Amino acid sequence: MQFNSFSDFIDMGGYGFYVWLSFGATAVILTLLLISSKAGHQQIINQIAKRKQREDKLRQARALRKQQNEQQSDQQNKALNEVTE
Amino acid sequence: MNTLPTLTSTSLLSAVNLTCIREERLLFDELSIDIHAGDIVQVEGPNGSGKTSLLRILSGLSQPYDGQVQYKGQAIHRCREDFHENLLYFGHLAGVKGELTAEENLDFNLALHGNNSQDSLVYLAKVNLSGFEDSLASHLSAGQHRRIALARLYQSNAPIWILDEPFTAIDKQGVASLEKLFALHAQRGGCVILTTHQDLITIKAKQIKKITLDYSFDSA
Amino acid sequence: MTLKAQSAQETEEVAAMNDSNKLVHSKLDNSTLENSALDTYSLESKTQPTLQLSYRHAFMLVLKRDLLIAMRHKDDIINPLLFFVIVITLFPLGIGPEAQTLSRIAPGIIWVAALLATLLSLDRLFKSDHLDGSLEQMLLSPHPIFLLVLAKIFAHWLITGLPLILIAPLLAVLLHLDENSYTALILTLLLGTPVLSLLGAVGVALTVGIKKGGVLLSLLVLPLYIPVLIFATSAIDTAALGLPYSGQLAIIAALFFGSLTLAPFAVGAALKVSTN
Amino acid sequence: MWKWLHPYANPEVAYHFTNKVLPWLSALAAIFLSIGLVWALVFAPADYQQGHSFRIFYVHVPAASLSMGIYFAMAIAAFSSLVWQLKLADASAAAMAPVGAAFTAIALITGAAWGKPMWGTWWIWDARLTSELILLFLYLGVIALHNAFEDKNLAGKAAGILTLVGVVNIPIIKYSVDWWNTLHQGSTVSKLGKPSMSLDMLWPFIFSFIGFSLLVGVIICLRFRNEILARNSIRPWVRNLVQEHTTK
Repeated sequence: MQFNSFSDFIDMGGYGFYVWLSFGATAVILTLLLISSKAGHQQIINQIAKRKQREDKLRQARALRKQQNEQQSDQQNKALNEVTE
Repeated sequence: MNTLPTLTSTSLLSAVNLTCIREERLLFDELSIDIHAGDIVQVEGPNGSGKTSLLRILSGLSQPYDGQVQYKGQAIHRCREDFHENLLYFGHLAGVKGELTAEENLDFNLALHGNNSQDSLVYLAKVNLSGFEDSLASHLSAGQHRRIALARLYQSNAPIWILDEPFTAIDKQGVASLEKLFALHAQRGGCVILTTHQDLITIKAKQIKKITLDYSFDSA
Repeated sequence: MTLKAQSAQETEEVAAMNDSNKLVHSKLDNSTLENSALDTYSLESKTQPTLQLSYRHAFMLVLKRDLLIAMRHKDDIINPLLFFVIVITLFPLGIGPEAQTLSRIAPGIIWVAALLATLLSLDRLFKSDHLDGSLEQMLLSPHPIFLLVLAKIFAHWLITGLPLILIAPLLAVLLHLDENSYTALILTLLLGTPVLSLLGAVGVALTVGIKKGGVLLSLLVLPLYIPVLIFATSAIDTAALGLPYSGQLAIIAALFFGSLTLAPFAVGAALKVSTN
Repeated sequence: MWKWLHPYANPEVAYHFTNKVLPWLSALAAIFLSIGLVWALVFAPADYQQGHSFRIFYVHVPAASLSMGIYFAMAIAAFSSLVWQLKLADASAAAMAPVGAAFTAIALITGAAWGKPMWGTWWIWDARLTSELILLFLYLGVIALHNAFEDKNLAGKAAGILTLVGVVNIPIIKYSVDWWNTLHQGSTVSKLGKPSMSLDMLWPFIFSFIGFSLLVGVIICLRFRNEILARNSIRPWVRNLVQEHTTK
């Protein structure tokens, strides 16, 4: 133990400001980096989920359109058949 | 070399299990194509389906996410110079410099690809640019730019032609003569891979191989 | 023997085809198509033995083209030069006209201005070629990419680096550069500006596909310029003291040869990525 | 070696492997860092010349050497990504750049904070600080280039080339800056000399150094995981994973 009291520890023999600035800045930068990296995981998962939803919607729309087209052509065929008959 | 009979049996250009991802979209997955001498291949698909991407990958301009393009059974990045000597690629951009005249542009393009550039005036005439030889390309229209670039086709000795929308901004007569050229090229033992929005008129449908790209969201 | 047989076959075929084409094409066609077929053969058989020669040919081809384009587009030569001159005249206005101060900082000013002027002109190295598609065509040519890249960089240096060197002594007069330093200034610029073009080319090649690549380019390239700046200014300073500065020159020369051998390959790889 | 490495070259395997390793790595990092830093702050003796300000050394030096080390690791990853087309190496290089930049920034800040009591000024064009500043520029360039491309794979390749160009240049820059510094050095500047470290200073240093290195490992693993997901977003296994996470 190099310090007699807590205030001694904070003071760091007159260098307190510089020492705590260094350690504080390091802690802040690393914590921010750690948090953002950790949060990035959920962010990316959300992004992919969103894209998946969008794609699902598009696929549905496309399937629907296909169906409608088929129905239309069916009807047209029927009409044609009726006419020729 | 174009008409080597052995070439017709093996494939000239082949794609092996190509996967292409653009802007985190899967354009095509595990696509395999074999293109032989004498083939005219038309790549079809709606806008954004990856036609251009496929052609760029086949020409070696883009790298696929996965898979390989082979020239005569060899990966193209292993035989780059040999492959490029036998390739003519024509993309969306004509590759014509505005600061140079039509003739200078064609001469440079021909010389760059190791072709003889002596008769460039004749080829310019063929794409209806006679009279414009000495005008700066910046004074010419977009269609004329494309025609300057296309003039290269008439002098190319490369068997593989990869053409992305060659008919854009080309008039009817030009399209017809280009189609003739493609047929001739295929007959001589070359192959043509192209995308186009309009159907080929003079070439019979039987002769054309079609590759249809349809972007599907299924990711397997 | 087989070659002969093939060529005979080919000409026959071509002739046959020409018959069918006659309706569309003019008379010229027959002869030219035949020509092209013959050319095909002569070219194929030539490729191997003339490979060495064609390297030089390709280099000269691209060099000539780029110089021709620059000659028709003189702003590209003049604007960076004007920039160089104006930046240098700003310094005395900002610092004060004392000859002593100016001569003390002259080497630094000239070199920093040269760095910035080069940076400004770098954009034209690949940008327009990329935009109109001629870059793709160059990458698809059968010639090695590093060779074409080297030709383009050399052209760029001739267009932008060389004029800087020619005008630098004049500006040195304005800044009261020490009389002993003039040769050092010219020599460092002569060896240093090619390094700037070579390293800069890597940066441009990386950013050419990006829409707002200009600012990014300076962020990428300027840190790489630091060694050149340090050794060049120190050589000029040393010369002002009347001391030998061959050591610094040797280092700049080493930087030059190092970047000359490595940069074209990096540029080639970067261009492939950018046109992807 | 390739046979052994091969299964880890599969993104899915690599993802799950990092997930498994992470808790252990984090625990180790926490243990080493807390021991090292408490020792450095409380128990390590003060330097007889610099007093308690010497405690900054326990952060500054690990940060400075790690900032260099991460760049070299990034260059190795970039090299293997460009030469052997290893997509995972590409992802790991992308994961490393911000971490390296953060440590460079820490080295600069702590260097300045140490310099103020020692030299009487926040910034001095000391050779080591200057090279550290240039290293920060190099990192920022790599990150900016990475962000400028929309396609992650292209971004990785471009940033990889820049990293390699940078790694060739770093020794040259460092040498030139050292040389420049000795040339222009005034007499008042006292370099932060290498103090003869006694054992009771060395041990806390070793602990905090290992602690910081492990922390770097943890952050890189976290980011590496994200990069893998982002690069494989269309793969079924990622889709299933996303399904699991969102339905929870």
